[in-house]
Amino acid sequence: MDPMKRLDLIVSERELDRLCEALLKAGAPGYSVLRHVTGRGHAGQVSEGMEFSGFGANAHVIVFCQRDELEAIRAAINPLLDYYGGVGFVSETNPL
Amino acid sequence: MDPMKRLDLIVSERELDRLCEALLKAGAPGYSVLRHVTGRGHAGQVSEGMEFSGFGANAHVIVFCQRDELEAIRAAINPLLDYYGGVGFVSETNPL
Amino acid sequence: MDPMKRLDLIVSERELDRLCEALLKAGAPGYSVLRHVTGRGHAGQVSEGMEFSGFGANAHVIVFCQRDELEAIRAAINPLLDYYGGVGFVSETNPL
Amino acid sequence: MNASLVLQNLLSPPVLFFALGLLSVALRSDLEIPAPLPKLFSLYLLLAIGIKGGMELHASGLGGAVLLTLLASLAMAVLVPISSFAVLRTRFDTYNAAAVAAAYGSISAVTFITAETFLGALGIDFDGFMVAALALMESPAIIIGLLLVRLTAPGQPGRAEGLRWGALLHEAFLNSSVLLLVGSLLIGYLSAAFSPAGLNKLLPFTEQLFYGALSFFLLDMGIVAAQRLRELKETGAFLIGFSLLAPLLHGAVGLGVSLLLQLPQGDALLFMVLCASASYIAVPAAMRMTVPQANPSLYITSSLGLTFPFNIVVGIPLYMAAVQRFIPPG
Amino acid sequence: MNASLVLQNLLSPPVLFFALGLLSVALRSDLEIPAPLPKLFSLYLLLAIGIKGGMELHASGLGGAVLLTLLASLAMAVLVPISSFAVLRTRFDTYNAAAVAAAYGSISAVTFITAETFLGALGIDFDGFMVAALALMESPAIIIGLLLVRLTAPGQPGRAEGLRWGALLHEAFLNSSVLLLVGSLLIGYLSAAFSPAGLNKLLPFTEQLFYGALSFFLLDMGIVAAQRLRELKETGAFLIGFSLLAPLLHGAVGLGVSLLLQLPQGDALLFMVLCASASYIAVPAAMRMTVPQANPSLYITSSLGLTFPFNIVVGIPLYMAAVQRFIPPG
Amino acid sequence: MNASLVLQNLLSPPVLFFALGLLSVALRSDLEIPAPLPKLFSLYLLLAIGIKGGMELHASGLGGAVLLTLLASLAMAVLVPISSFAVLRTRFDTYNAAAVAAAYGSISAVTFITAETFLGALGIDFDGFMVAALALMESPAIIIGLLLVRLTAPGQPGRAEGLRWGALLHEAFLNSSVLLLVGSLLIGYLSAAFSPAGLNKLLPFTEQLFYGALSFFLLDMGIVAAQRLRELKETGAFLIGFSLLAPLLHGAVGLGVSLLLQLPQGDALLFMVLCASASYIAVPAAMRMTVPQANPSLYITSSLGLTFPFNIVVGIPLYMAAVQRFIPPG
Ligand SMILES: Nc1ncnc2c1ncn2[C@@H]1O[C@H](COP(=O)(O)O)[C@@H](O)[C@H]1O
Ligand SMILES: Nc1ncnc2c1ncn2[C@@H]1O[C@H](COP(=O)(O)O)[C@@H](O)[C@H]1O
Ligand SMILES: Nc1ncnc2c1ncn2[C@@H]1O[C@H](COP(=O)(O)O)[C@@H](O)[C@H]1O
Ligand code: NA
Ligand code: NA
Ligand code: NA
Repeated sequence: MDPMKRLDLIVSERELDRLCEALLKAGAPGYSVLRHVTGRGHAGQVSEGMEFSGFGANAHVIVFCQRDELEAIRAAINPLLDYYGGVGFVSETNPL
Repeated sequence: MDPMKRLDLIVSERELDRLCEALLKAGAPGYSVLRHVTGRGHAGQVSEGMEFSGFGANAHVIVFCQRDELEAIRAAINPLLDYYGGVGFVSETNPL
Repeated sequence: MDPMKRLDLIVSERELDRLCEALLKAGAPGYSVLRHVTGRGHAGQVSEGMEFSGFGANAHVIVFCQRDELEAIRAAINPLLDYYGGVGFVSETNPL
Repeated sequence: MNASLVLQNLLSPPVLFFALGLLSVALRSDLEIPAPLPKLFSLYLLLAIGIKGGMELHASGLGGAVLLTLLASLAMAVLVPISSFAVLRTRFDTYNAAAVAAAYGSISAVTFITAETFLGALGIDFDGFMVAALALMESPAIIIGLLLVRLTAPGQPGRAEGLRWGALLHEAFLNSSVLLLVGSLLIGYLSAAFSPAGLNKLLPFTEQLFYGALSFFLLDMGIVAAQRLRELKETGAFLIGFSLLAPLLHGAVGLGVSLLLQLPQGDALLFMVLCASASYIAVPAAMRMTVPQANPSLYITSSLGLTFPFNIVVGIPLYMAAVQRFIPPG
Repeated sequence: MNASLVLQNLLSPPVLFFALGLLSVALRSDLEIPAPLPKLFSLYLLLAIGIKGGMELHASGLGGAVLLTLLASLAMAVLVPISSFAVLRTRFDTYNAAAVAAAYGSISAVTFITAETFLGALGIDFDGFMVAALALMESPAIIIGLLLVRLTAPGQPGRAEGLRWGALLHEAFLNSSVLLLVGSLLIGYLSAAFSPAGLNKLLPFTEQLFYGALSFFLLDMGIVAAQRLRELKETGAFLIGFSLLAPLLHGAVGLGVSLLLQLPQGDALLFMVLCASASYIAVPAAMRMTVPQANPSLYITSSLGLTFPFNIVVGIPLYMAAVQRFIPPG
Repeated sequence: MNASLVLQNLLSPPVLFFALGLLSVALRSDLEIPAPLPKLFSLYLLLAIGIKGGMELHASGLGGAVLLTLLASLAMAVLVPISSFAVLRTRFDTYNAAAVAAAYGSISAVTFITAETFLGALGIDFDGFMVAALALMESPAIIIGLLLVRLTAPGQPGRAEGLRWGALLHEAFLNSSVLLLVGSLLIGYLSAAFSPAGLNKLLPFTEQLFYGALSFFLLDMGIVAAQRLRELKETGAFLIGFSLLAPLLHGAVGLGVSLLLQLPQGDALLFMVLCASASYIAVPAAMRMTVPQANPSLYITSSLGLTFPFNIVVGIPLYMAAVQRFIPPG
C-alpha cells in the first residue's frame, strides 16, 4: 500500500473540541485522542492538578492520513496551534 | 544499532486482551498499552461515556520490534483488525 | 523547516520525575507525558493494579527536538534506562 | 392515568438529576462526570442492591411464589429476545436484529433501582427475591442473541466454534455486573445469617448513601443518554418506534404474568420494569465481542438513548398506574 | 481582632487538612489525589450546597431583602473586575489585566463553603438565598473581562466576532459549575416543594458527608495551591501584593454593602467572602479559551496560590471579627 | 483453636468481599475496580484510621504503657527485617533478600484495619495509640533494607551516595501513606482538643462509611492479590514457604512481647498483626526506586499474593485464638 502520513498534535484539553472539528472539516479520515497528557513547552509546565476546575491538562491527537490529505489539514490546524499554542509534527508511516 | 520497526495499533478496549495475546504468540518482544483513547474512524465516534458499562473506549498499543519480527506480527494482527475494526500502522525507528 | 527527531521513552512512573529532570538538564526543548501505560517487557507484565500503592504503571514520554539536541539527551537518558529499565527509541519527524 | 404519580416521579431528586443531565447536553454545557467516576457509582449501586436483596431473601426465605416468579423471569428473558428478533428482522440484517433483540431481552439495573425508590416513596413493599429475578434476567438474552445469529446467519465463519461457546457462556454468566450482583446477593444472605453485626455496620454505606448515589449516577446517565440521542438519525424511524413501543408491550405482558402469579403490587411493578427495560451494560459489551458485525450505535442508542429515558420518566409511573388499576393493594 | 476566632478556624479539620496539603508539597512528599478524584469532590460539593440552598430558599421564600442582596451581588460582580482592571492595567498588558480582573470579580465556591462550615461551628445562621448570590456572582466577570479586552486591546483580531460572543455567553452561563450549582438549587427547591420524602432520603448523602468531603477536597486544594506557589517568581511582587490586598479591600466594601442592606451576621460574612474571593474554576477555564493571549500562570497563581489560602486561613476569621464588630448578633 | 472465630471472620462482609475478588480472578471474570478508584479507598482508609487514632490518643493520653509499646514496635521494625534477611539470603542475592526482608519488616495497614473491625465485631476494646505504632512501624524497614544492601552487596555503584541517602530518608519518612496517616493522626488529636464540634461533623464521614469502604477496598485487594498469585511459578517454593511461615513466626514473637508488656487482648492482637503483616505499599514503592536490582515480582507476590490473604483469611482469627489462650480478657 502507499506510504501515508502520521500527525501528532499536542494541545490543551480546552481546545480539543475545536481541533477535532477542524480536523474533520479539513478532511481527516479519522483521529485518535489521548487526554490527561502533562508536559512542558513554551508556556511552561502543564499538570493535571487543575483538572477538577475544568482547566484540564493537554491532549495528544493522532491522525493517520494520505499524503494528499495533509495539505488541507495543515492549513486548518497551524493557525489554531499559532493562536492557542501547542505543537504539531508529521512523520512517514505505512499501513500494517 | 540496526533500524527497527514501530507498530501503532488502535482497537476497541474490548478486544485488547485478544490483541495482546496474539502479539505475544506472534513473537513481539514487548508492547505498551494506553487505554481511554477516544476517536473517530469508519465505525463512527468512540467516547469514554460508556466506560461504566464495560463497553469501554479504544486502546493504543505500541510495539517496537526487529524488522524480521514484523511479518509474523502482521500475519497475526491484520485478521483481528479486519474482523473487529481498528487501525494498524508501521514506521521506521531506531533504538536511542 | 528542518527535519527533527522524535523520542519515545517508556519507563516506570516511579522514575518519571527523575527522567523529566534529566531531559530538561540535557536541553530538551519540551516534553509530553502520558501516564497509566501498561505493558510487557524484559521485566515482565506491568499493570495498573498496584496504582493505589504508589507503585504505579509505566509512563510514555515524547520529546520532539532538533537533530543537534539529540546527542546530549541520549547521553543523559541511556544510563537511566540501563539502570532502571525501560525502552527508548528515536524516529524522524517534521514540524507540521 | 394518575397524574400525581407522574408528577411524584418527575419531581423526585433522582429523576430531576437525570433531567439535568439531559438538559446539560441539550444546552451544550461542558458538564461531565469523567471516567471512571460513573463506574464507581455503578459498582456501588450493584453492590448495594445485592446486599439489600440478600438480606431480604434471608428474612423472607424461599417460598413457593419465589420459585414461580424466578421461572417466569427466566421465561421472559428467553421469549422477549426471540419475539423481538422476529419483529426486528423485518428491517435489519441478522446481526443487528439479534443484537438489538438481546438488549431488550435483558434488563436495566438502574431502571429497576429507580422503580424500587419510587415504590419506597409511595410506601409500597416489595420482596427481596426480586433482586434475584433481576440477576437471573441479565444473561440469558446474550445466549439467545448468539444462538439466533448462529441459526439464521448465512454462511457463519467457521472459526473455533467450540472455543467461542466457552467464551460466550463465560461472557454471559461471569461478566462483571452479573458477578458483582450475584456475589453481593450471596454476601448479603450469608452475613445476614452468620454475621448480623457485620452486616449492620455495612448498612450506613449501602443504605444511607444509596439515594444520593443513584441521583448522582442518573445525572451521568442523563448526559450519556442525551449524547446517544444525537445519533438518532442513524437509528431510523422503525427502531425509534420499536424503542418506545417494546417497553409498553413487554410491560403489559409482564403485568399479565404478574396477575397469573398473583404477585403483590410492589413485585408486579418490578417485574413489569424488568420486562420493559433493555440492557445497555452487559449485553452491548457482550455483543461487541461476539457479534462484531452488528452496529453498536443501533443497539446502544435504542436501549440507552430511548428506552431508558422513556422508562425512567414516563414508564415507571405508567406501569404503576396499571398495577394499581389491576392489582388490589397488599 | 478576636484571636480565638482565628484559632477556631485554624484548628478545624478542613483547614488542618488544607495545611497538610500545603505541608506535603513543602516537604516534597509524593502525596497526591490523582485525577479525577478531586473532580468527584468538587462536583459533590457543588451539588450538595445547591440542594441545601434550594431547600432553604423554599423554606424562607423570596422576600424583599433577597432581591436587594442579589442585586448587590450582581453589582459587585460587575464593579470589582472593572476597578481591578484599572489597577492591574498599570503593570500588565490588557490581556493579563483583564484575565486577572475577571478572576477577582468572580467567586470561589470552596471559600464560600468553608465560611459556611465556619458559621456552622460558631452556631450562627445564614440564609439559603446566599447560595443564589454565589451562583449569580460566578459568571458576570467573565463577560466583563472579555468586554475589557475588546474595548481596550489595540487592533483586536477580527475573526468571527459574532460567533465568539455566542461562545462567550455560553461559556459564562452554561459552564459546568454554574449549571450544576443552579441545577441543584432548582432541584433542591422543587423537591422540597413536591417531593419532601425524596429530599429526605437525599440528605444523608448531601449533609452527613459534606464536612468530610470538604476536608478531603481541601487536602487536595492545599496540594494544588502549594504547587502554584512554586511559580511565584513569575508572578512578581506587584501581583503578590494585589492578591493579598484585593480580598481585604473587596471584603471591606462587602461589609459596607452588608451594613447598608442590614444583612444579619451570617449573611454578611458570606457576602464579604463572595466579594473577597477569586475564581480558579470557571474564570480560568473561560479565559484560557477566550483570551489565550493572557498567561494562565498569572491568573491562576494569584487566585489559587495566594488569595485562596489567604482567605481560608486568615481571611474568614478576620472578616468574621469585622462582622462581629459592626453588626449586632441576630 | 476456636472454630467459631474462624467462621466469624470468614463470614464477615469485608472478608467475603475479599473472597469475591479472589474468585472473580479465578473465574476469569472481567470485574475490575479501575484506577484511581482503589486509591480513593486507600486514601480514605488511612485518613479515617488516622482521625480515629488521634481522637482516641487524645482521650486516653500518653501513659507509660504507650511509650513501651511504641518502643517495642520500633524494635520489631528493626529486628524483623534483619532476621528475615539472614534467612532469605540463603537462597536469594543481596538485592532480592533485602527487598523481601524490608517488606516483612514493615506493616500492612489494611490487615491492621481488618483486625480492628474483627475486634469490633467481638466487642473487644483496643487503644488508640496502636495507630501510632502502625505509623511508627511503616518506615524503619525501608532504611534497614537499604543498609543491608549497602553493607553486604559486592562493589556498590558509587554514584552520588550522599544524595541517595537524602532521597532514601525522604522516601522512608515522607512517603504519601506515612504522611497521610501521621497527618490525620495529628489532625484527629488537634481537633479533638480544640475543635470538638468540627470533629463531630467529620465522624459520619470517617466512621459510618468505614466498614463499607473497607469492604469495597478488599474486593479490589482480592482481585489484585489473585492476579499476583498467577506469578507464583516465578516465586519458587522457598519464598512461598517463607510467605506463610514468617507471619506465624513474627506473630508468635509479637505475642511474646505482648505478654511481657502485659498488653490487653485487643492491643495484643493488633501488635501481633503488625508484626505478622508485610508491606505492599510503602516498601515496594521505595524498593523500586532505591534497589532497582531486586525483582518486584518477588517482593510483591510474596507480601501481597500470599502473606496478605493468609493474614486476612486465616491469620487474624488464629492470632486471636492465641491471644485468648494466653491473655485473660480485660
Ligand atoms: N485515520 C485515523 N487516524 C487516527 N486514528 C484513527 C483513524 N481511523 C481510525 N482511528 C482510530 O481507530 C478507531 C477504530 O477505527 P475504525 O475501526 O475505523 O472505527 C477509531 O475510533 C479511532 O480511534
Ligand atoms: N518491544 C517493546 N515494545 C513496546 N513497549 C515495550 C517494549 N519493551 C518494553 N516496553 C515497555 O517498556 C516497559 C519497560 O520495559 P522493560 O524494562 O523491558 O520491562 C514495559 O513494561 C513496556 O511498557
Ligand atoms: N518539544 C516538545 N516535545 C514534546 N512535547 C512538547 C514539546 N513542546 C511542547 N510540547 C507539548 O505541547 C504542550 C504545549 O506546548 P507549548 O504551547 O509550547 O507550551 C506542552 O505542554 C507539551 O505537552
Ligand atoms: Na427486558
Ligand atoms: Na470576588
Ligand atoms: Na511486619
